Order: sequence, then structure tokens, then C-alpha cells
Amino acid sequence: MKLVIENLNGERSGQPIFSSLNFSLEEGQALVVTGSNGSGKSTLLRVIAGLLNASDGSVLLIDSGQDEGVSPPHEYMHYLGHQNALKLALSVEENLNFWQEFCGIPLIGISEALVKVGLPGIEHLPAAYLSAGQKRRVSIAKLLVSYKPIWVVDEPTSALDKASEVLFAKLIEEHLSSGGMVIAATHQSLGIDSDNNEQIKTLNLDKNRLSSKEQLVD
Amino acid sequence: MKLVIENLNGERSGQPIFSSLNFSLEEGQALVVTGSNGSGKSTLLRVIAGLLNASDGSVLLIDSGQDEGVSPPHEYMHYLGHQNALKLALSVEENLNFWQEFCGIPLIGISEALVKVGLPGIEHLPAAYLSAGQKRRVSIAKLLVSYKPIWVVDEPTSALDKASEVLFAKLIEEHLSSGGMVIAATHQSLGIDSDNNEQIKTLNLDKNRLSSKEQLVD
Amino acid sequence: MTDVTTKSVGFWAWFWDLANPTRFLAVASWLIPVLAIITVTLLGIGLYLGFSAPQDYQQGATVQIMFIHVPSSWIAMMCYSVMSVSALGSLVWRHPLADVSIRAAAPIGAAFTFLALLTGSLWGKPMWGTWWVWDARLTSVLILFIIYMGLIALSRAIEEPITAARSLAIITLIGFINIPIIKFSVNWWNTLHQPASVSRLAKPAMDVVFLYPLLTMALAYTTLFFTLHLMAMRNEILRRRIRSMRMSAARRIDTQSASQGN
Amino acid sequence: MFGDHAAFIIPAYAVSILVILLLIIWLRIQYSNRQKELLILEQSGVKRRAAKTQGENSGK
Amino acid sequence: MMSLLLRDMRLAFRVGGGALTGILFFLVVVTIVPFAVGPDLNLLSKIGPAILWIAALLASLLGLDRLFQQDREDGTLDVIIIQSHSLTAIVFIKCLSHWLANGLPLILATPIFGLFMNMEPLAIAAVLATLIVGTPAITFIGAVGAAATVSLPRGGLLLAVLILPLVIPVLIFGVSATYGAIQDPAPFTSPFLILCALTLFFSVLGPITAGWMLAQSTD
Amino acid sequence: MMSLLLRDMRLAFRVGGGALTGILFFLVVVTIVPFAVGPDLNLLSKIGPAILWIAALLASLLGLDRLFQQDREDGTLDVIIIQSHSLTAIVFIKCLSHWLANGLPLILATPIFGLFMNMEPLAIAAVLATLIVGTPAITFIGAVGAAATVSLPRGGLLLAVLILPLVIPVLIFGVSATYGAIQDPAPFTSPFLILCALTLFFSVLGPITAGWMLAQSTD
Ligand code: HEM
Ligand SMILES: Nc1ncnc2c1ncn2[C@@H]1O[C@H](COP(=O)(O)OP(=O)(O)OP(=O)(O)O)[C@@H](O)[C@H]1O
Ligand SMILES: Nc1ncnc2c1ncn2[C@@H]1O[C@H](COP(=O)(O)OP(=O)(O)OP(=O)(O)O)[C@@H](O)[C@H]1O
Ligand SMILES: [Mg+2]
Ligand SMILES: [Mg+2]
Repeated sequence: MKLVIENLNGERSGQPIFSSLNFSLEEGQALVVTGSNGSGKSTLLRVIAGLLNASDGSVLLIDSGQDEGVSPPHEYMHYLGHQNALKLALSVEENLNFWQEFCGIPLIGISEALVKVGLPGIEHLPAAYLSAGQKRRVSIAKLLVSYKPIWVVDEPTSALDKASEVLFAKLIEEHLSSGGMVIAATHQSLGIDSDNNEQIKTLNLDKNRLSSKEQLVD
Repeated sequence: MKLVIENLNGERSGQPIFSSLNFSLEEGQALVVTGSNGSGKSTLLRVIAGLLNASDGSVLLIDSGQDEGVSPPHEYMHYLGHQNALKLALSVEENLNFWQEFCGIPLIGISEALVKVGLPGIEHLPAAYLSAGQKRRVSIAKLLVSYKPIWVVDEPTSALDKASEVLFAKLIEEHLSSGGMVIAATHQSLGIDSDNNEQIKTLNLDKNRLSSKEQLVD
Repeated sequence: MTDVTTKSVGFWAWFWDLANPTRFLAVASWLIPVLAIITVTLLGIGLYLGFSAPQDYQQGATVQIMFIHVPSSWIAMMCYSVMSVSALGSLVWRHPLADVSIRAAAPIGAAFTFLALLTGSLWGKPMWGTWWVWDARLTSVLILFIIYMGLIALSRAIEEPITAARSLAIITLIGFINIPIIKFSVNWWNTLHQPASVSRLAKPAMDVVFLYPLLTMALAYTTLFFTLHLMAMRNEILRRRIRSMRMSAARRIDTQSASQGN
Repeated sequence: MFGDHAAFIIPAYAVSILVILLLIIWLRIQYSNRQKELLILEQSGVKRRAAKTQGENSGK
Repeated sequence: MMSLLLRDMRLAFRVGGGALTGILFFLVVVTIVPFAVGPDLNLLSKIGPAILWIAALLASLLGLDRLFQQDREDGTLDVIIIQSHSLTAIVFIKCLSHWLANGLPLILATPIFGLFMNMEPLAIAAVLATLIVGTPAITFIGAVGAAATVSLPRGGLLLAVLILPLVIPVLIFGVSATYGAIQDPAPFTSPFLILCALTLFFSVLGPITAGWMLAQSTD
Repeated sequence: MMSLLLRDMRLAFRVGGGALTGILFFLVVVTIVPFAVGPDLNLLSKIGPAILWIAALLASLLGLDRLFQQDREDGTLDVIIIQSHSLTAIVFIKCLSHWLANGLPLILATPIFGLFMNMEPLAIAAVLATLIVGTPAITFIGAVGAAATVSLPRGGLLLAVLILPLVIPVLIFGVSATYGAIQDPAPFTSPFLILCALTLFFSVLGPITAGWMLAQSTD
């Protein structure tokens, strides 16, 4: 599987935000999008996830062996935005259960996922009772309970403490090493660059061009 | 002016979160509250701001010269929580204007404040059109447009880029040097420890005890 | 004089002691069976007396409905009074059992109000020729029912016990104005419904063949109410205990994992 | 026994008994559910707070 | 899909917005009418069907504007849009669960309210039938308004303006079918059939339009 | 305080659909009732005042549940609570702006609807007067319900149920003052004065209670 982005242009209410982006991600590769506030990270992620229309260009997901893109690519993605997409009135378990069933392809159990994000045993708490960082961690657990090859995550580590950041970096590495792809917008480093250098590309939107430690398919 | 916190205990729906906190802040001093997710930082800040009842203990603001506490202390505070308290349907200017008038004691003009947070010229945009970090910066501008001696800020730098973090650190220093006080909960350093060492106390809630680089009133 | 005060101090001390849930559960565990036995006995006597009563010359056999209609109506009002006193206790004295009491009583009160409405309607059809009229007594009981349901919905909707307690107590107190309206509506407005004929202290305007079974049934319903209320309070206390155990479990694990992480 | 009013008296008694019985059953079921949950919690090693005397449902 | 239905219904029943309160609200409206028009049983039984229809309309409109808004505010809508093949189906399911949780319990309680209004059994049956057939149309129409509100940050006013001309025909045919069943000269079958047709029509058109608007709404 | 009033009104006209939704709902009710009661103009003008009062009552309840909720969700309520001496004053101002934006336009539209209902000029004037005096009371009472349900995602219906026992007296006196003005034996002045008294009473008690509850609601 391969995600190919060709000549992508994004705009917000008529204003061009980024233009002519070209890159591609193979299985096991990650793209880290950086840039100052308002540089268009979230806009790019939303265009890739199909939540905003590109003003030009295309996002293609190409299955190995096939020639044409799978359509629509966003059905193969998990999207985690600035919001957590949790219902505060429901318990943590009910929330995760819903997302597991709704997204299909269940992967691991709810309690197992909660252990992985460092919150074992909170299944029965209503989501309203969690602290900001705990909520964020539950919404990360959402990515784990059902399988999608591509994770599109927008500042996933906001509100997380140091220990959880490390946990999350490990989760991303696991996902990559199992053949997934990750596109992350972030202000902090994700804490994985050093280990897995080859596979991490970075895109700085302030310069609106692609720079990476390895050569890119362009 | 002096903020004295004596034997403060906080709870969430019957569960004790922290107990017997004692510290005091003089003019020009700041308290940085750290701790892992769910350790009770937000709870502490909300108790100090009078949004939650303490289960025991007291928060006193003592005016220089006087003996008794000014009451209620929270009228001397700006509170910036996890939420931005902006109305998305109104423009940035309308939002800030409202807060300036509502809080009283106007300090600097709206456009001046926006320059200070690095967003000059966005007065007329509806708040809905801002990126996550830009919204946060507007809500920081809220602290600047009217004067309150004490700032109680909960993860103020979440969603901010590196440059804005530096800007914000400068704003805090200015506020401190003009005799204000700051209580901040944060996972990252605020970027001011090194410069202004003596005046910054830290409180790690994971250990639920006060540790500081200078000796504390206890 | 002194005797009385020490006694009442003793009572208050005991009453506050009940605030300890463990103590309350212990008391409830023997009080509930005792009350249940008394209730069954009284119900047996009341039903026997009731069914052996002669037919009323005016109302015929439908007077039988009175033996369940009037007690249900009384309990419906008494239950609300209990809740209002509890609401005061919660707001003024902050007695911890008071919130529990309000929340536990609401469904029971709703059930008895429903029975009052239903038996009243079943009595009204033969007596007045219609199931329902919009007279003051009937309407105010209907409003009582709505208030009960509203309180139930509110207490279910707010999960957090402390916030829920405040709202519940206030709204309960607001709704209390309805109780005197129910009680005195028949005197204030000229309506179809029967004015008080039992509770006129000096001389009840009712024959003893009807009065005795009615009073016995009323007593039985009262003990029934308290039995049910105690059971419901016990459930509510356990529910809160479980809730706080779950929360502390979550927190404990959380702090553990945090300290491991560091 | 009830004359021509049986159609009203019998439903009145029947529904009263039914509602009260349902109430009792509902309370019993709640009770045993709570007991079961407590048992599970205690088996999984959760203990109640030491400060039992203050009461976990204190109205503060 | 099923999971969405279940979750929405669970939310409706959990937070006190659902069945119970819908019925209660109905009861409130029915209770205050005699206070206003007076306890004249004849008059009440005459305007009864209209009151019941208005109360049902109101109860189904209340809360409808938040059909998508809450999901949007907490980020759920984004994920739902990404994960699903067809937004039309999503809207349809959401309407269905809204109707099941808010409309249906209320309709099932109509007979009791009919007794309060001193209505004939026939009139009660007629109201019941027309409500069951008619109220889904209101939900489907409302969904379009709700989607419009979500997509336009300043579209609140639009909701009402948009759906009003569509809702009024439903109401008119509903009420006139009811009276057709009771009063002799007026026909029952034809307005009732038109009502069915309206519901079918909007159950297709509503979700398609609303789904399309939702897809445009993300920003 | 003034700034809060202005901001709330601005928001109401900008996003809320406040003003217009109320009027539109009013319009729906007034359109439907003639269908229900048939072309009997006499009956229509007889129940006209009652219908207008019910419609106004329901319309003023429409958006009331969101009085504090939105402010709570975006964090505004926290800051408002911290910054203000008196929550009572805050609640009062918020009620006032809600009434100005939602209640008043609707009342000003009454004369037109009165004509639809075939009402006499005198009756229309009476409805107008009693509505102006009476509807603020409903808003103030509703504020208590809104504060009680502030943390509930869909408090709307519940709100209406909770405040019912307080709203009914307002309705009773409002309607009876109106009929007092039209029909001869019935008095106008005394129910009208009681209505004024109710409004004054609730304009004090409502904000105090609601303010107290809001202060308790933060978590
Ligand atoms: C749905 C209809 C009815 C409702 C909601 C209703 C409600 C009540 C209430 C609340 C009471 C207690 C009042 C008090 O203690 O002051 C009561 C008492 C009573 N009701 Fe009804 N009632 C209804 C129909 C009827 C009918 C049809 C009859 C008989 C013709 C009836 C006969 C009585 C009698 C005899 C009492 C006892 C009065 C006394 O001695 O204090 N009720 N009812
Ligand atoms: N509204 C609430 N009701 C009940 N319990 C809560 C509530 N909010 C938080 N808690 C609990 O209180 C504890 C402290 O939460 P708090 O929000 O103060 O943490 P925090 O230090 O701010 O964490 P974070 O870094 O994630 O923001 C947590 O264990 C949380 O589960
Ligand atoms: N809903 C919107 N409507 C119109 N313009 C918008 C909208 N959201 C964002 N913008 C504008 O688009 C630009 C890019 O915003 P975007 O949210 O993509 O930034 P970002 O890189 O994610 O910033 P941050 O780091 O603050 O999250 C910004 O200049 C912003 O003003
Ligand atoms: Mg962003
Ligand atoms: Mg926090």
C-alpha cells in the first residue's frame, strides 16, 4: 500500500494555504508536518482525510500490485483532530465500544487498549470525569481498538504528560513496524526520530516544501 | 499583595485529589504546577480561582499593610482554562472588547494586545476562522487587555508553536516584573526558569508536596 | 425539661450517626424485614375489613376503591413531604443521607401518585360518568405526577451526586407549593371531588364500617412506603459506594502508572 | 360480589397490586445487582477508602 | 450503522433528553391547555387533536437542531464522515434514532392524553394513526434544517425559515386527516394518503439533502 | 454588565435564530389552530387569547435551555463566575437579553396573529399588555431550570417540565386578565396586578436561585 499525494493545493475560504505539495508514503513510513500556528497543518491533514476539498491535486491510495487508487482513501484512515470525539455522558468503555463497532475491523480489546495508553481499569468512568490528558489518551486508544492502515493525527500529544508521550511514540513505532503509515502534525518532536530515522519524513509548511532526511519520491 | 494558601485540600466527587498544600506568592513571583495527567493540576487551579470548593483550607489574598484577606480573591484573578472562552460567531475584536469591558480595568488596546501575541491585524476575522494555536493566542490576549494582578493559567502554551511560546514567556516576565503573580499548570517548561530563577517556585503534584529552588513560607 | 433536651440530643446524635453509611446499612438490614412483616399483617387486616364492609347506599360497591384510592393519595403527598424535608436537610444541615433520601423516594412517590390517579379515574367513571375532569384536585395531582417524573429524569440525568443533589433539592422545594394546593383545592374551589371527610378531627363524617378499614389500609400503606423507601435508600448508598470504589480504583492505578512512567 | 361495578373495582385492585409488586421486584433486582458488582470489585482487590467513618456520600 | 443507532439511542436515554422527557413535555403542554382555554370538556375535545398534533410537532422539533451540532462540536462528526460510505445512510439512521427515542414513546402515550382531553376513542385512534405516519416526516425535514445550521456558522435563523414551509403541509394534512376521521363531511383517506406520501418523499429527500449539506459542512 | 447584555443580544441575532424562531413557531401554532377548530370564527376569537398565550409561553421556553449551556461549554461561564461580584446580577442580565431578543419581537408580532384569529382590537390590546407584563416572569423562572440543567447536553425538555408548577400561575393570571378585559363580569385589574406582582417576585427570586445554582454547578 502506498499513499501518493500529487500537486496538492489547499485553501481556506478562498485563501490559498499551501500549494503544489508532492510526496508519497510507503508502508512503515511516517510524515511529520511542522510549522508555526496558522501555517496550514490542520488544513493539510483535513484535506488528506477528505474533510476539506483540495482546490487542486489529488490524494491517492494505491494498493500493491494494482494500478488505480483505492477509493475513497479516507476509509483506510483514522483521523484524530484537535477535538477528542468522545461523548462525555457515556463511559469510556461505551465510547470505545462505539468507535470499535463503527470503524469496523476490531483489533484489540478495549481494556487492552486502555492498558496500552496507561489508563488501566477506567472502563466504567464517564468520560466527563477524566482530566484533559486522560481524555486525549482515551482518544488515542480509539486508534488502537480498530485497524486502519493510515493514522492521520493532529497534535496528538497536546495535553499529554512526558510519560504518555513516550508511550505514544512507542505506539506509533509499533504501528509503523506492522506496516502502517502515520501522518502527524505537531509542534513538539514525536520522540521517534532518533530510533527510526530512515522512515520518518518531515514537512515544514512554513517553507511550504518537503525536506526529508532521505530522498523522496517526487 | 500576597497570596497565601493554607492547608488546602481538594477533591473530585468525593475523591481526595491533593491534601495539605501550603505556600504563598509575593508580588513578582510565579508558581509552576507540574505533574502527570490526572494528578490534579487543573483541580488545584480551579480551587484557587474559586470555581471548585476546597474540601478544607483556605486561599487568602492579603493586601500589603492590611491584616485580613481581601475577599473574594478570585476577583483579582484572570483564569485561562483548557477552554478558550471565545465565541466563535463573533469577531476577534468583539470577543476581546467584551472581555475588556466585562473584567474592567482596561490596560492596553485590543490591537496592541494582538500585536503582543503575534497576531497583528486580525481584529475583524471571526474567531471561527482561526487555527487552534491562533485561538489560544487570542485567549492569551484576553489577559492583556484588562489588568488583574494574578494570572491563573492552565496549560497556556498548548497548541502554541515555538515562537509563540517565547512570546508568552516574555509576557509572563513582563507581568511579573510589573508586580503581578502567575500560577501556571504545565507539562512543558514555560521557558522562564533560567532567567528569573529566584522568583519561580514549582509544585509537583505527583509527590503532592512543594519543592522549590528557594525556601518557601510554610 | 433537662430530661427532654438530653433525650433530643441523644436522638440527634443517633440521627447523625446514621450518616455513616455502614451504620445505616446495618440498621436497614433489620429494620426492613420488621417493617415488611408489619406491612403484610396490616394489609391482611385491612383487606379483610374492607371486603367484609357493606355497600355504601350512595356509592354502592365502588366504595371498595376508596380503601386503596385514599391511602395511595395520602402516600403520594406524604412522600413528597418527606422529600421536601430531606431537601431542607440537604441544603441547610447538609445531612449526607438527605440526598440519598430524595433520590430514593422519587420513583416510589411517582408510583403511588400513578395509583392515586388510576384508582381515582376508575372510581370517577362510575361516579361522575367520566374518566377525567379538569378540576383543581385532579389537575394538581396530575401536576404532582409530572413533578415526580421531572425529578426522576433530573436525578438520572446528572450523574455526579453532589451537583445532582443541589439541583434536586432546590427543584423539590420549589415543587412543594403544589402540596397545599392539592390538600386545600377542594375547599378553595367548588369541585366535583370529595372534601376531607376523614381528617376532620372532631367528628369524622364517615361511618366506622368504612373508617376502620380505611385507617388500617392507610397505616399499611405508610409502613409499606417506609419499607420501600429504606430499600431504595440502601440501593442508592450501595450505588454510590460502588461508584466511588470504581473511581478510586481508577485513580490508584493511574497514579501507579504515572509513578512507573517517571 | 361487587355488583355491576366489578369492572372498575377489580382493575383498581389488580393494577395497585401489580404496581406495588413491580416496585418491590425492581428494588430487589437493583439490590442484588449492586451486591454482585460489589463482590466483583472486592474480588479484584479494590478496597474502600480507609476514612469510612466520614461516609463516601458526604454532601459537601 | 447499528452501532450508531444504538449509541444515539443510548445517549438520548442517558442524558434525560429522550423518551421520558419527551412524554413529560407532551404532558406539560396538554396540562397547560385547559388552564388557558378553561376546563370546558366540549371545547377541549374539539381542539384536542390539534393540540396533540402541535405538542407532537413541538416535541419533535425541540432538540432537533442539535442533531448534528453536538457531534460536530466534539469532533465526532468528522470521524463519522471519514469512516462511512454514505452520509445519506448516516443521516437516515440518526433521524431514525431521534424519532425512536423522542417521537415514538410520545405517540404511544397519546391515548392517555386523549382521555385527558376527553376525546372519543375514534378520535384518539385517528390522532395515533396520523401521528405515527406523519411525525417521521417532521424529523426528516428537520434534519435538513439541522444540517444547514451545522454547515453555516451563522445559519441558525435559516433552520426555521427553511423547514417551516415544508412542515406546515405535514401539519395541515395530519390535522385534517384526523378531523376527517371524526367529522362526517370531511374525508379521511385522501389527506391520510397524502400524509403517507409526504413522509415517504421526505424520508428519501431529507437524508439525501442533509447528507450532501453535511459533506459540504466540514471546515 | 452592559457589555454582557450587548454581547448576548448580538449573539442571539447573529447565530441563534432566537427572535425569528420564536415568531415562526408562533406562526405555526396560529396557522394550525383554525384548521383544528374549523371555520367557526366565533369560537376562534373566543379561544384566541388563550392560544396566543400558550404559543407565547412555549416559544419563550424554546431556546431557554441554552441560556447558560453554551457559555459553559466554551469556558466563558467559568470566567464570568470568577470576574463578577454577583451572579444574581449576571443571571438577571442574561434573562433580560434573552427576553429582549426572543420574547419581545414575538410579542410585538402579536397584533398580526390576533387578526388571524379574528380577535377584537380590545382583545388584542389586552393580550399584548398581559404578554409584555407576563412573559418576563417565564424567562426568570426558566432561568432556574436552565441553571439546574446546565450540565446536561439536552436539558431543553427537562427544563420545561421542572418549571411547570411555577409557570402555571403566570399562565392562569395572564389568561384571566385578558378575558377580564374582554368579557364583562370578569375583572381585569386584579389578575393583571397579580401578574405584575408575579413578574416582580420572580425577577428577584429567579436570578437569586439560578445564580446560587450556577455557582454550585462548576466542576
Ligand atoms: C383521578 C381522579 C382522582 C384523584 C387524582 C384524586 C385524588 C385524591 C387525593 C390527592 C386525595 C387526598 C386528599 C386529602 O387528603 O386531602 C383524595 C382523597 C379522597 N378521594 Fe379522590 N381523587 C380522584 C377521584 C376520586 C373519586 C372519583 C372519588 C369518589 C367519588 C374520590 C373520593 C375521595 C375520597 C372520599 C377521599 C378522602 C377524602 C378525605 O377524607 O380526606 N376521589 N383523592
Ligand atoms: N469533572 C470531574 N469529575 C470528577 N472527577 C474529575 C473531574 N475532572 C477530573 N477529575 C479527576 O480528578 C483528577 C484530577 O484531574 P485534573 O483535571 O485536575 O488533572 P490534571 O492534573 O489537570 O491533568 P491533565 O494534565 O490531564 O490536565 C483526575 O484523576 C480525574 O479523573
Ligand atoms: N474554518 C476556517 N475558516 C477559514 N479560515 C480558516 C479556518 N480555519 C483555519 N483557517 C485559516 O487557515 C490557516 C491555516 O489554519 P490551520 O488550522 O490549518 O493551521 P495550523 O497549522 O493547524 O495551526 P495550529 O498550529 O495553530 O493548529 C490559518 O491562517 C487560519 O486563519
Ligand atoms: Mg491545527
Ligand atoms: Mg488539566
